[in-house]
Amino acid sequence: MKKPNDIILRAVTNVAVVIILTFAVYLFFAGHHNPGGGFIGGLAFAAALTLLFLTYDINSIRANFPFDFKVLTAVGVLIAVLTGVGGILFDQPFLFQAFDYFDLPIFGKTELATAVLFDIGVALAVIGTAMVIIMTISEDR
Amino acid sequence: METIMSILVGVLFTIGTYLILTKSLIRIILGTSIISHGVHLLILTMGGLKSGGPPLLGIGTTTFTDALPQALILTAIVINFATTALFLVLSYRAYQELGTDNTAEMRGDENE
Amino acid sequence: MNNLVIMPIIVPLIIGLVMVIFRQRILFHKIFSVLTLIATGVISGVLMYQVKYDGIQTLQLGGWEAPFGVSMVADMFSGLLLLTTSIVGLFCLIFAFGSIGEDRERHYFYPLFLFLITGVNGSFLTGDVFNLFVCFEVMLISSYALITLGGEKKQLRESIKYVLINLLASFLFLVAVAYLYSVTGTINMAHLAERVSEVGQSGIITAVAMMFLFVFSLKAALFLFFWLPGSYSAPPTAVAAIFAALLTKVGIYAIFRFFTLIFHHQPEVTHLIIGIMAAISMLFGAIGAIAFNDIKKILTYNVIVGVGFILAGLATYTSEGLTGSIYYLIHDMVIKAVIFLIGGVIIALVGTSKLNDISGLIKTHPYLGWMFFVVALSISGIPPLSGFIGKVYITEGTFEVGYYWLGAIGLITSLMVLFSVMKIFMNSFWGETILSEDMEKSSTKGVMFPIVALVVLTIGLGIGAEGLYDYVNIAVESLMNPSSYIEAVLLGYSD
Amino acid sequence: MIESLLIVALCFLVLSILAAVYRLIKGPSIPDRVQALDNIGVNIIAAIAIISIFMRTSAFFSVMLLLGILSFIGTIAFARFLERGKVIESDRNE
Amino acid sequence: MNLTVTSELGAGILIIIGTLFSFLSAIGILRLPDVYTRSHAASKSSTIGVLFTLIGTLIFFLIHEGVFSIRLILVIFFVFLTAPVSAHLISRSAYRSKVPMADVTVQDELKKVLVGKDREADQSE
Amino acid sequence: MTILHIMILIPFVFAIFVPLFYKYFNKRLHTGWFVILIPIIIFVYLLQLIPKIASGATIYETIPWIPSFGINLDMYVDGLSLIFGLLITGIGALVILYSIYYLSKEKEALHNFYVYLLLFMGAMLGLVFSDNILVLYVFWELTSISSFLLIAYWYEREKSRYGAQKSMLITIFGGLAMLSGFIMLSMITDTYSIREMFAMSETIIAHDLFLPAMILILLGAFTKSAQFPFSIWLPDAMEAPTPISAYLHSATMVKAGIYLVARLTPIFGGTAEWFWIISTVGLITLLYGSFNAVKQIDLKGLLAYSTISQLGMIMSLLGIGSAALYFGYGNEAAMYAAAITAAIFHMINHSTFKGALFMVVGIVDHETGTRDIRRLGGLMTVMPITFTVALIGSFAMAGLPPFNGFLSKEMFFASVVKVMEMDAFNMETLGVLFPIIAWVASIFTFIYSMILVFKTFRGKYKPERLEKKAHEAPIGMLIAPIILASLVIVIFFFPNVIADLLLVPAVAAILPSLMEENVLEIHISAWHGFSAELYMTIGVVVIGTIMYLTLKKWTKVYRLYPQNLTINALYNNGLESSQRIAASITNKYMTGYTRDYLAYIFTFFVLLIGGTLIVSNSITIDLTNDAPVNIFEMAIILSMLVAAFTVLLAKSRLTAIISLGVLGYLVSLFFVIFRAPDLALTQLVVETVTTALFLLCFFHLPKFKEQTKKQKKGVPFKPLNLIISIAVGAVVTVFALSANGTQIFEPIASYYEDSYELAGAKNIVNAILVDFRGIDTMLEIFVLCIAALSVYTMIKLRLSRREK
Repeated sequence: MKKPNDIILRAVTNVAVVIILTFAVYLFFAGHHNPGGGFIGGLAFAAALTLLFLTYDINSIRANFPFDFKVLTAVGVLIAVLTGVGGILFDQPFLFQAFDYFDLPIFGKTELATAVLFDIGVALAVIGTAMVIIMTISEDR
Repeated sequence: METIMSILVGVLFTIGTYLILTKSLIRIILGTSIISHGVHLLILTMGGLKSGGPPLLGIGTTTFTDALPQALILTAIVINFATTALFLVLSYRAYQELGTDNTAEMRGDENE
Repeated sequence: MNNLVIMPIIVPLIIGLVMVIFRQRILFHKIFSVLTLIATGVISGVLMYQVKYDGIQTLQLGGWEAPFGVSMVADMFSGLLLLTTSIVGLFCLIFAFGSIGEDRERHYFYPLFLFLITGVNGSFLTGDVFNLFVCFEVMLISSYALITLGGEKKQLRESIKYVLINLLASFLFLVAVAYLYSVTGTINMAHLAERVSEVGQSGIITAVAMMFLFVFSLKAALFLFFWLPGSYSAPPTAVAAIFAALLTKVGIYAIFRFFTLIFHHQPEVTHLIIGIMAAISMLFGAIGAIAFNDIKKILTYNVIVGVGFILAGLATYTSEGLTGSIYYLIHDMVIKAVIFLIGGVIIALVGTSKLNDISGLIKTHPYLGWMFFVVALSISGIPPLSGFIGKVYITEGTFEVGYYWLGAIGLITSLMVLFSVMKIFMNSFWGETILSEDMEKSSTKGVMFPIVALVVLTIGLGIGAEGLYDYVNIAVESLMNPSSYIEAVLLGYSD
Repeated sequence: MIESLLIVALCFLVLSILAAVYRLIKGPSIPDRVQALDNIGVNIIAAIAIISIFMRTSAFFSVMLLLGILSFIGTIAFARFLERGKVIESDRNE
Repeated sequence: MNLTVTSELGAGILIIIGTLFSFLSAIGILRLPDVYTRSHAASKSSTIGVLFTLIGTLIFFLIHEGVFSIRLILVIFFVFLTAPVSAHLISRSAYRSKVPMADVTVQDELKKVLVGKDREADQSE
Repeated sequence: MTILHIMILIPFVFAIFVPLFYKYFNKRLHTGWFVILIPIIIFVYLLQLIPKIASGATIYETIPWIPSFGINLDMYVDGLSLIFGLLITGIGALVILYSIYYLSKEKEALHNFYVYLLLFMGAMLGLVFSDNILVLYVFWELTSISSFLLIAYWYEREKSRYGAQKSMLITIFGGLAMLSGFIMLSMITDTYSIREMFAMSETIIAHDLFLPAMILILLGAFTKSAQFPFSIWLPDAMEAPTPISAYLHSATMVKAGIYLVARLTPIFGGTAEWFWIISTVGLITLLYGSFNAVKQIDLKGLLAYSTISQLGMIMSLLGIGSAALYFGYGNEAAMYAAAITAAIFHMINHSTFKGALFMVVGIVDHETGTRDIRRLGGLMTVMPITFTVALIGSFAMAGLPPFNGFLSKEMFFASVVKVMEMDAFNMETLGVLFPIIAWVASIFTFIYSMILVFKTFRGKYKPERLEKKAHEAPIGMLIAPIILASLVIVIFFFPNVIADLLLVPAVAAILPSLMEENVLEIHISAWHGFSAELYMTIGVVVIGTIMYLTLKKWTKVYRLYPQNLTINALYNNGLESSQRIAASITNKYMTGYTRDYLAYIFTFFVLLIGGTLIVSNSITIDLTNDAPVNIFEMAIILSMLVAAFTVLLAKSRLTAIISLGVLGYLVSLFFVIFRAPDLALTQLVVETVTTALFLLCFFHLPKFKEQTKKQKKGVPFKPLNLIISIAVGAVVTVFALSANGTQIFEPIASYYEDSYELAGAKNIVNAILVDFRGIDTMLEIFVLCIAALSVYTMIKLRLSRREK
């Protein structure tokens, strides 16, 4: 059978993915003060990847993301947990989150919080999970 | 609003329950999804509706809706997503192995 | 603040995750899973020691004071359960070394096992209703993974029922949390307890209590046990054993926690309902246990009887009943694990679980046989094995509050239990030996150690019941006087 | 004054959504229903915009954008499924 | 009449127009005979509708609240970018899954191109 | 750890080493020779206690076991327990001696045998010496267990297993009943010590729980002592090796019930209930056992029923004797105390002659290969010594002089005659039954005793019907029965030695009040004039002889009784049908069909929660605090309902999924309306990903069509399901409304509104998620991680496919 060509779709996808990825990063960082956060950011990121999968196929995308998403998930959770463990090392309760305001050269007054680290873990775990599930199911035949 | 939402939740539960009680695995999963919507709306309703602005401090409002139920629902949604995904895969694996998606045919026999 | 309280949760979690990252190193998995369980065991031991001498240990996660943050609370009751979990888990794990097979090992068996322990430990430690839900989910989803691991027909078929019913239970849990939050405005257990005792247990609060009872009953297989017989007979032996030992216990723990800490103001209503449900589970479980000539079925129905019996002690809401329950709970965890392990070994040896096809194993496997015998006696509370003290005190509790019917059912069903397990013993170990050693489907090599250890434990728990007394007594006292728990968590906070 | 305008606008939107829901039930084909879903998504974007004005908050802009993205992805997924039966391919050159 | 009020009015009118378009497309969705024609209504006019609504919102927030939201622009852009593609894909999948055309259709030009090329079994049920 | 404790625990400790002895020495030396040391040592130890106990002293030693619960090894030696201790060890030693010759060291699994035996011995010693009722119960169950093991010693035999199971079920049932009785007792008295309970007898009798506690404890005693109708296990227990039958099932274990009744007489005695229950049950058992013994064709069966009957007799004597406590003191009491004396005395006698008889039967079985009375006969000439022993035993059992049975039988008759005259407990009307039953039963006893000895040893010798060529047993095997037989005679001639040394302290232990009065004087004599009891004995002999000679004519009477109405048949049918019924009950509700389980669960949900709401009267619907609703929201709700119904009614799965997607979008719209931007975002993404997953999985899943081809409707209509689901929905709604109407407390949420100061975050929801309740989020992503792993393994690991 003749495969339907996806020229239009691909063209749009290439643009859309960039927008989505940017938006995902935005959502991730906005989380602290605005709607968003690690979870949503991660899932939006995963949505972008899903869009790529939809438009192209898994193998060609995978060539660009050559790591095991299961490991990514585990690493994500591990980061989140270890952020918590950090509190213990400083004789604080588990999951103690520190934040403070710093004057950084370019960004001006910036808030740095360990919660961001925690959120990175969340995002990684979410991306990993979504990808593992989607890819495993798709590869099954 | 709360009253109407309660009724809506009740109807969602009714539909979900009915679907869960059918034989087809897909319908059962659909049923669980509908119930999960019901549950999330219920938690939100039970936390009180529209009693203030969105729980964001930066946007100028002074009263906020109860943020705790929202956080709880968020966690619940995610966990529900995980279990739904698992259940979906489980059902299709079961279908692959057992050759049926009819739970009435999954009773299990004595000779195993 | 005591960071040790969180350790039983995060140690297996972290180690399990590291194992996921280093997936192919099976030996590393084995060594570290054992070390982890030993570590959680030691930690729980230390916690128990601290509770004994310094009172209830709490940890406000992130430093947020209760009731706003999530509290982790280790009292003696949780401590005992934690320790037992570690021990039982350890031996089931060692059993798995010799029986689970490389395929499953390569597919994250050990991490998933540790994750299950994480969830169980979390449920025992948390002092927050919603966090309890999350911990339940951790435990449940690991159990889903473990029950399906291998993808055999029966596993998939039974896990559909298991997953579906637990999914439903989770939804209803959330519904219950929603109602609870609406009525009381808090989800911290200690704060709840304080608020509920402040206004008394009015009608709507009782209804919320019933809602939680319903949810936990689904998990604990208290009366709502329909999912249990199938799903516990599906997975490999080591998994079935840890399920039988731990999963229902978490539900039981939750019922205990809620109905001693929060909803204890109307025991003549709420606890009576628990008692009725316990009686029905004991009866139906025992009926199921004597009905079949199939090892797996007999054993799984026995799990239900155990659940009913433990909760019969709670139903009395007397310190005797609770003492008995805690003793019996610990006993039940050990004994269910070991009886499932031995049952699994028998099935593996002969390749069938039908009693009519098994006979005379004692000739070839005397040690296994006698251990099964001891366990069979222990499971029905024959003295001086571990079930005895529990049985006596639960019965005494039921008599004390006048629930003679409940005590009677407990004793009668224990006879039925004895009958059912002795049926296994007499049919499979006694009789003509029909299977020579080289005809066997597998061997007992490498799986005997955990069984021996657990059998020794059940004997030790019976004869050395005194050793536990101090701890059980502290646990009972803090269950009967929730104010110590409330004070330890809230530190005087009041609204 | 703008409130009354907005309410009228919302009514229009509701009618559109209802119409799409009607199409959702009625079908008759699956693409019709996917179309309806897509349409509902777009209408909800509009509705959220109006609600944002009601509440005088910009908190929901992200929701709108995300809805736009996701409704697109959803539609593509459906279309793929309808065309191929398989949403994601491991290797399209097979 | 100051700027705020004018802008409010302007935004309101834009929004009304937008929703009207949406409403029109809804009528189209209801009334048109087959999926292909309905797709036309659903994508085009409702895209216009949402465009107007969003611009109205943008203006309102720009003037009234002093917020210029990149996200709103992005929404507009994104909807414009994707709506046609969606419509295209839906129509194509409809055609490929042999959804019948309305009786009034005069001519099926694609038929010649694709005729004789058997397709995979109809997945659409 | 005192010597007493060591003596009690030594069998257990030694049992551990028996397998070692067996392993290393059995080839050279029969393991029994090691084991026999234990009972001898203990016997000697107990013997040297006799003078001390006879002088009225008691020994009390304790070591803690579970002191916090008051469960300690409180060991107490008085007259009663001493007799039992001597019996256990004395007979035990003889039985082991006998077994050394009876059980071949080559063929038998002797290590098992002796381990069980030692276990039993220790348990029995513990039972009789324990003062703590819970410890007593512990040992009580241990005797049941060891008896179970010993009965099934030849576990390959179906009948052994059957007998073992039966005895276990019945005795453990009794044990559990007893346990609950004990628990009640301890609740009344707040102690576990039997001696302390003596002092509280009046409190106990006045308590509400007195009757249930007593009956439950008696159930234990009756099952153990094989009293009617629990006696059915004893005949089947004869599948055990004969030494065991001699030891457990006639001499010691079955007397545990007797011991218990005697032991508790000071607590319960003197009440009408105690008197009536025990004496009636005893008499019925006496009659039932003796009557059934006559028709037995298996020698051991005959002995089993004879044991039942004798136990009944002892029991009834204890019952009658308990009246002594009613009178408290004085001569009247002393009169009934004689019954107690008779009971203890007969118990000793019974152990001697029945032990001897069992061993004789064992010898016959061993030497001829059969125990079937119809095949035996004429062994007198072949086995003269055995015959002599059998004769002595049987005559003692029949109550003939000059054997000890005569003495105790006379005392028994005397007691039942005396009790007629008692003016308490309504004896004036029913009392006359006592001697009649006793007398009739004694006739049967006489008959079966004759059957035992004469059918086996007289008559025609039929070697062709025997399995082996019969000859006299080896001397080693004969030693034990000869010792017992000589005891039978010795006791007849010197009964008062026993009376002074053992009986007086024992009766004193049972009737402490009499001891203080000093009216207790026991003098046993073979001749006490022409009294009623002597006439009764003469009557028994005369009528018994006549009936024995005309045995064949009247044994047909037995066949009139339908076989399937015997208690045994009831037990068998009961066991079988209980399994069948259990299976049918369980299969009825455990259908394996998920829908059924869910239906039960939902129904229970509705009943429990709905019921609680209604009963506790907590349905309140309060609309005053409701947030306003506008038309737009109503329309969205309408759309949601429509979408939900579309999911329900969809004929194709895609329609359902699309509708579900719509539903999800609308839910997130609600999240927007309810000011929850984070939720709306999450809901949207999750909804889309879920939809994508559905689509992905649909590739592998069947369509709706395939199963609903026949019916036009999408989803099958089931009224019951509909009712259940509507009820569930209704309960959820009503509960929600009520919960919303009764918000008792302020939510704790206002605290989080300071999130910027506290956690540096302006998004409160996010602050809660990552900071205030960070653990939830941590575990939540952990759940995701596990789900991912699980999905991966579920798809990748397929063991069933690999096997193919």
